[in-house]
Amino acid sequence: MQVSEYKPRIVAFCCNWCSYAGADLAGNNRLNYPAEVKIIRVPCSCRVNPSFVLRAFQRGADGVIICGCHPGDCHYTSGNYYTRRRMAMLFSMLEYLGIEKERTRVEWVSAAEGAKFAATMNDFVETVAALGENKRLEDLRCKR
Amino acid sequence: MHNKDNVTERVLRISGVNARRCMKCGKCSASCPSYDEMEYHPHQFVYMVESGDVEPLLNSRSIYKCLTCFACVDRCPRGVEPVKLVEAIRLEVIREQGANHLRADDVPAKIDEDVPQQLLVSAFRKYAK
Amino acid sequence: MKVSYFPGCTLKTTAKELDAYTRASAKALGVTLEEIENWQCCGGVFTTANDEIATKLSSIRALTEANAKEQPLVSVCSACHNVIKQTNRAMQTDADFAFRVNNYMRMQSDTYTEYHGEARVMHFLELLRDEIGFDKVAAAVKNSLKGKKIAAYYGCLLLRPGKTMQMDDVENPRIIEDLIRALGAEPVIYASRNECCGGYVALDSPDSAAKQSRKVLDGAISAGADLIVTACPLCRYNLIKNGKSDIPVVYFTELLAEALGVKETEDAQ
Amino acid sequence: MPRIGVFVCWCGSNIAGTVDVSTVSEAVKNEQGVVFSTNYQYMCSQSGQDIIKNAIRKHNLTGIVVCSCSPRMHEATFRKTAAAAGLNPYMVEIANIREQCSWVHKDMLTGTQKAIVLTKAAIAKVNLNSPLTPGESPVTKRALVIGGGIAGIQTALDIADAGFPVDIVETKPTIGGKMAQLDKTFPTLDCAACILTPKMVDAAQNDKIRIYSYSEVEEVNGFVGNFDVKIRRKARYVKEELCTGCGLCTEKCPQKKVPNEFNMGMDNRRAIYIPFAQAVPKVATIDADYCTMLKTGKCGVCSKVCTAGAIDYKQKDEIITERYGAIVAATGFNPISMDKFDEYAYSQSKDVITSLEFERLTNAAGPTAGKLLRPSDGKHPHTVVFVQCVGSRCAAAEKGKEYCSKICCMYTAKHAMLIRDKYPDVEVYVFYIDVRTPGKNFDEFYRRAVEEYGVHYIKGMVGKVSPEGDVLKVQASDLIANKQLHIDADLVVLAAAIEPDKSARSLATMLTASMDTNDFFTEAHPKLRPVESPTAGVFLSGACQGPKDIPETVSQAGAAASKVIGLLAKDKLIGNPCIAHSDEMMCNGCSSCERVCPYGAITYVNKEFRMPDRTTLVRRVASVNEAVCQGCGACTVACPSGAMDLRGFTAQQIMSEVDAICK
Repeated sequence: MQVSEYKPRIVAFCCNWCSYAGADLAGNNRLNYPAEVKIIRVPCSCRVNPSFVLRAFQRGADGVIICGCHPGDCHYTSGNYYTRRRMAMLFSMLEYLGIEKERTRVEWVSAAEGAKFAATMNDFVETVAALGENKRLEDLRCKR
Repeated sequence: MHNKDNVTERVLRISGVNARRCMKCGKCSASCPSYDEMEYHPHQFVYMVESGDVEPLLNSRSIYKCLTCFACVDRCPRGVEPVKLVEAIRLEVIREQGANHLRADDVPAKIDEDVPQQLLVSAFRKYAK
Repeated sequence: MKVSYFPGCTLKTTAKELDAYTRASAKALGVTLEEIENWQCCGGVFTTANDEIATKLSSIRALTEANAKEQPLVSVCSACHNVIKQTNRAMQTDADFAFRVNNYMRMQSDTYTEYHGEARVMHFLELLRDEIGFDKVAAAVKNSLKGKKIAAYYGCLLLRPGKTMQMDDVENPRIIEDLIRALGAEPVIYASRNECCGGYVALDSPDSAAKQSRKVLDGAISAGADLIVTACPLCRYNLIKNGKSDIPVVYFTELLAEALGVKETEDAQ
Repeated sequence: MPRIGVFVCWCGSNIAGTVDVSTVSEAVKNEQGVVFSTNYQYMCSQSGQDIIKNAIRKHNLTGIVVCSCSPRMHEATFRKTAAAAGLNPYMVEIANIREQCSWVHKDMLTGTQKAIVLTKAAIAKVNLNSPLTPGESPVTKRALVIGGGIAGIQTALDIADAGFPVDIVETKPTIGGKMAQLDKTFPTLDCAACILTPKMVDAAQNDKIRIYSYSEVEEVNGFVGNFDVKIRRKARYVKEELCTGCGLCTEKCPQKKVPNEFNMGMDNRRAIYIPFAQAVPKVATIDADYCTMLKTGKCGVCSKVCTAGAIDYKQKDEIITERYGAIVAATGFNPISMDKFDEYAYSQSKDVITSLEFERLTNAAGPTAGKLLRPSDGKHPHTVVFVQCVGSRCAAAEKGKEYCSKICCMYTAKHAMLIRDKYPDVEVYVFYIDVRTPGKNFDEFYRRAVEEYGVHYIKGMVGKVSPEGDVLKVQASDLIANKQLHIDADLVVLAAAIEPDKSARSLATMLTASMDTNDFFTEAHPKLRPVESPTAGVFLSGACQGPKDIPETVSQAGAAASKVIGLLAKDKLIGNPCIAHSDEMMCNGCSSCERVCPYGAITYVNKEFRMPDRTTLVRRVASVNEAVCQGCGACTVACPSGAMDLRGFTAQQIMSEVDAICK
């Protein structure tokens, strides 16, 4: 019971062309997912600087997910490939620092995949909730 | 029951062949000089291994007909290397079932005085453990 | 130049002349063949199964010895060359295989140094073409073979698998033809020159091997050849056995020795 | 100090049903910068927009947050509203509290809390917004089409038809490309020349079209709307404006042994030549590699016979520079070399030919005047074997191509049908892996070859072709019958895979257009922008983008033309202001950004900086071409010094959103 009480803080970066539209579609279809997921719109997943992810953890996020167009479908041709490589490196570094790899994720969600967006978020929130709070990187000086 | 999956798996592993790459064009069989000697042809080896149906191959004389000439390897457009499957299946029979296809006792009757060493060592390597 | 030399079992028995003519020709062309010490039989055929270690160790021993001497490893028998070259390639490309081989070899000898296919493996034909040069060979010819129409027979082992052997275009080779030209004779091109002679199947199903050999023989004969040359004792055996006396089949080194004028010398005996 | 207004929309009950809108507008009142906050039933309605406009004016707002539906829905609307009230439209941020809040949560408390957080994030961001103005650049109203095959011709005709001038650059002495070499076309069997040559003439006669034949693009600078292109007009040693195309020189030239590339080398031409009768421009060209006069200075026959005085042995290459608003790549394809497939004996027998050679062999204007004769001995063949997929669908990159060449199934059916139609005595075999005929009337066409013309289609590949005497022994698989077949053929035709023209790679480098691993040009989006390159102002037409047949090429050519027309119709280009920008003081000139930019929008310039001690220092710094940058942001992350940032989505802005969400 205690696990379900706890509400993790999730930051979701969504690219404007595919995943943000996919999230909109989830809304259009009234597909529920937890309110803990807050979306930040970026033009392309490759705009997500690893420092944004670090910042989120520093400020107390419990999980960070980056959503982009499927490989080959990037609006900017190759942005999601950069994302994939950059985040693979970042995530392994984070794991080394003690941030469980389940707290970070890159997913490809197209503008047509409202259902996938909702399912992904449900799954991600559940996974992160099971891990409990992220205390490893949280900077208590930033806490209000 | 004979564990078919294990055999298939072993054949795939020791051959190092990815049978799924096959696009069923038949160029291996079109290139095979021993085609007419075989009951199962090179493309069938690939297909049967891919679908896990190795049993008939283990019991077929076709595995002793392959000349290991590598024509199927060089001409396959997908890099499947059927000869390696034939070899792996033959080894499966020789190793696992101990069924040597060639016995030393039978050799003298088969040879003449000109037979090069090479023929004997090759044949033993191919047909016996 | 000095090279390591792997003769192979057949060259010490039924194919003594292949060995002798090779040595005589090499000497005439200024190449010293240093025979690998205590070489062991290559096994005749390369086993493609990647879990076979023991059958490939004789090649490894020869390769590491040549490598230690910083010499290319030269053989003249197609089968030996094929087995050694394929083994060397496996050492270069299959890390798992190389790991296991190196472990095994280390157990055998304290002085063994890790090997990953560094040695250069050459067929005697490649030595003639790439190191000596066919132009130099041509210049050294004493008895030109002018007027002879000769069919080169490659068989399968010299050329295939092409990715590994890298001797020549697998489907349209020319290295032996170029040698034939260098010796003053006329090469005869026919389609079955890179088809298998029937190989080791000759023991198990002589009939099917005979069919293969016949195809080669008929191809060469109908193309107008007076003579077939080959590099492989098994090819020669199969062709002679199934060719009756339709056409002579000789080793290319015999031809070479003849043209260089060393065939009757002491070196070739 | 920012003065921010917050406008929370009810969207009827769409938002207000799950989000307590007044709580939201109340809760953010004390956020940094907020001076005004309200809610209303329909913010996007006229009266809702009036509320926003009035508040902007009344409260001197410097930024607004509209809490409403998705920005993909109404961001443009509210930006216009802001602009109407005198606020820079990029000072508007949207908090998406409908699609991403009220519609996905059921519970009022949850919805309201989340809406508050989303609003706070938007407020945090808008605090850091700065007014943005889209850049403008002029458009040169002239297009360049590179490649004069059917793709290039059609593109040029369509652009010219819309009234814009267009130049075609073709490396060969004539336009026409591969289609000019074809005999009949599938699936209708109309003659290629009959439908192509009128188009070539149209192009030549159109006063909007200039044809630079025997010319190559040498250098491309600039960007969308303003490309400066250097074109090398190769010396053809014939004055184009004087030559009448009478052809007398090509008959009198004593050098008769030049392989005729138009006939795939199956016959010879002279050293001075006109590629074919309908060539455009119909002008002779001297082949410098073969011309005795050019090589030794002794001959001059062509000059003597030319009554127009058009021969000029002293002609030199000429470089011209032109400015274009748009560039279309239409560089086409070639069959791959058959060197690596000698199991089919292409290099061993003259009677093993490629399909393109076969086209010439059946063409009435070809080396045999259209009669089906074996190249080796000129005899009539009785058995013809076609081999499909030679080099196509081949995983070994050093030999062939992994892709399907797409056109071979259909042209082989055509060839087989043409033979059986003219020579019913000839047996025709087609060896195939799969017959791929998706296309209008395509499968019907293939079935006709089988059912009406009696072509033997055999599933299986050919393993080896052995030339023996004057027959070609074909050893092949019949996979359905599970047999190995041995056929004595008189002629073997190989359906060679096709590959992009070799010139495409250097052209792509000049254009900073991207290519795939096979050297086909990459489209901006594989589904939605198939005729645009990711590089703005560069468009793709025909087989340079991927294997294509004629109908597809023509429709793509038209599509590329319409995109070009759309661009040239503009007087100026208005850019997206949300693009990358480099802080020159921070840039260390490392080139990381340049390497990741998919558009080639970043260049490096040497710039002089005034130092605090009044000395000057020249440093290499990144410079973003605002007309080319599309604003993806890849460079911002690649930049190690933090100099590169993305306007509208700055690192500061995004981090402020992160902070607001994590509070």
